[in-house]
Amino acid sequence: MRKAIRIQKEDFSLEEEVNALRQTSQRIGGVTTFLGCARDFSEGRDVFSINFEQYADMAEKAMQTLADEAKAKFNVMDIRMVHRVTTVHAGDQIVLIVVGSEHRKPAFEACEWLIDSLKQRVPIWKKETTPDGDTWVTQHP
Amino acid sequence: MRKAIRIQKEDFSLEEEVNALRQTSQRIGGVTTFLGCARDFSEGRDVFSINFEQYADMAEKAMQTLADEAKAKFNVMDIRMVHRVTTVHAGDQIVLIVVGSEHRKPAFEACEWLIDSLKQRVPIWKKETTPDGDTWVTQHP
Amino acid sequence: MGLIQMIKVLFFGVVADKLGQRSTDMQAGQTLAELIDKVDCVDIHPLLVAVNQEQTDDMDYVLQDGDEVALMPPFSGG
Amino acid sequence: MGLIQMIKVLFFGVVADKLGQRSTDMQAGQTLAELIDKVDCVDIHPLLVAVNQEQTDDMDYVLQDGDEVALMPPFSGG
Repeated sequence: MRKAIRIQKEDFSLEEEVNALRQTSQRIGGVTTFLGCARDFSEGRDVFSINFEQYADMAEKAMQTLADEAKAKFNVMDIRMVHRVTTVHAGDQIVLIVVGSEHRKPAFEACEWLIDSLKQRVPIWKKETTPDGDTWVTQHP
Repeated sequence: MRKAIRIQKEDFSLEEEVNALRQTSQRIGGVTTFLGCARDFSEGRDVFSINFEQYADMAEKAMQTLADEAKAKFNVMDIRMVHRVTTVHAGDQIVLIVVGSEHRKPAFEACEWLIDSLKQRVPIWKKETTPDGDTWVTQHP
Repeated sequence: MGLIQMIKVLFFGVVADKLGQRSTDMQAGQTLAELIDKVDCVDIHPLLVAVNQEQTDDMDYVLQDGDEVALMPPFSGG
Repeated sequence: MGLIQMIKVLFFGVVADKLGQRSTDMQAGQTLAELIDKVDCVDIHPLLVAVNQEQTDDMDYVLQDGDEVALMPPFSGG
């Protein structure tokens, strides 16, 4: 089985990740997921492609830290996080977070906290290619 | 393509539903899902199986009303909801909610509101088979 | 005198189990409160009521010919 | 006199573009504040700093031999 927390170039499968998580326990009653995809426009501009850069030695470690913190902070059973670092186009998958817990409320809370925190604390940057050239994205909307 | 909002006996595929939703627009930047599964115990008792009953003429209509309300209430682009009405065992899938939106916050809000509201407003009941016999479930934890 | 106007009453879950039936026909012209009073399931709290597949709290509603009433225990789907 | 103690400094995103390089070696013994002052990227706000792959706000930290410092613009993953 693939690592639960990882950064990779290639695409991932939502169903594979959810199934891998569900196999950890039959006590999981609720699974929440967040899937982030590349949009075809951003801040009113067309976007042809998005290129990701990472601080490789730190990024996966920071994601693991977030997963550990979320398990301690919320009452959840298992977490999987996958982030792609490559060039993506409109409609491509970028990031996936999967949380399993006995009840649904902590699963929602942890999933939203994880994607919010990932954007704040994991050293990954996106550069968008637009009709006006390449620009680094500095906001996290 | 299958109906976006439906009740059925047979199992469903998370990936099929998410892909069906994503095909509606390349402006979808965030997809949240909630998957409810049968657990192997509940309120401290073992549960062998869960049998669902519905008020068929009303249940799917009530789910459609929730989806319409959620689209108006939250800024989301598309919603899919599938609920099984059959006999399920530990680990089986019961209900799936998929929400797609431009940004992630409304997708989380709508997804959580939909499962909370489904439990309050959709006429479906579960009866659990336990070592002590069959019992209707009256809480919605 | 015209035909007697009837309504259909449906029972679900523990209400159906308690009454030993899943549906019955009753006369129109009475209020929801009167109908519920006649059906021996008033010890189920809260008892949820739908008329023509829409939930309602209006116990003064006078049932019309052809209405479909559902008496239901709290939902537990999901 | 012993060997000069060195640290590695990494640059990312718009910081790397601005400096035209992705890494450099600098001397240990100075504080983070002193190091950042020497690197011409102080007009990037907020500038995020990591030492040995952990984010830090402690600008008085004295850099030790072998430390890896990263100067980074705000993250935009996800």
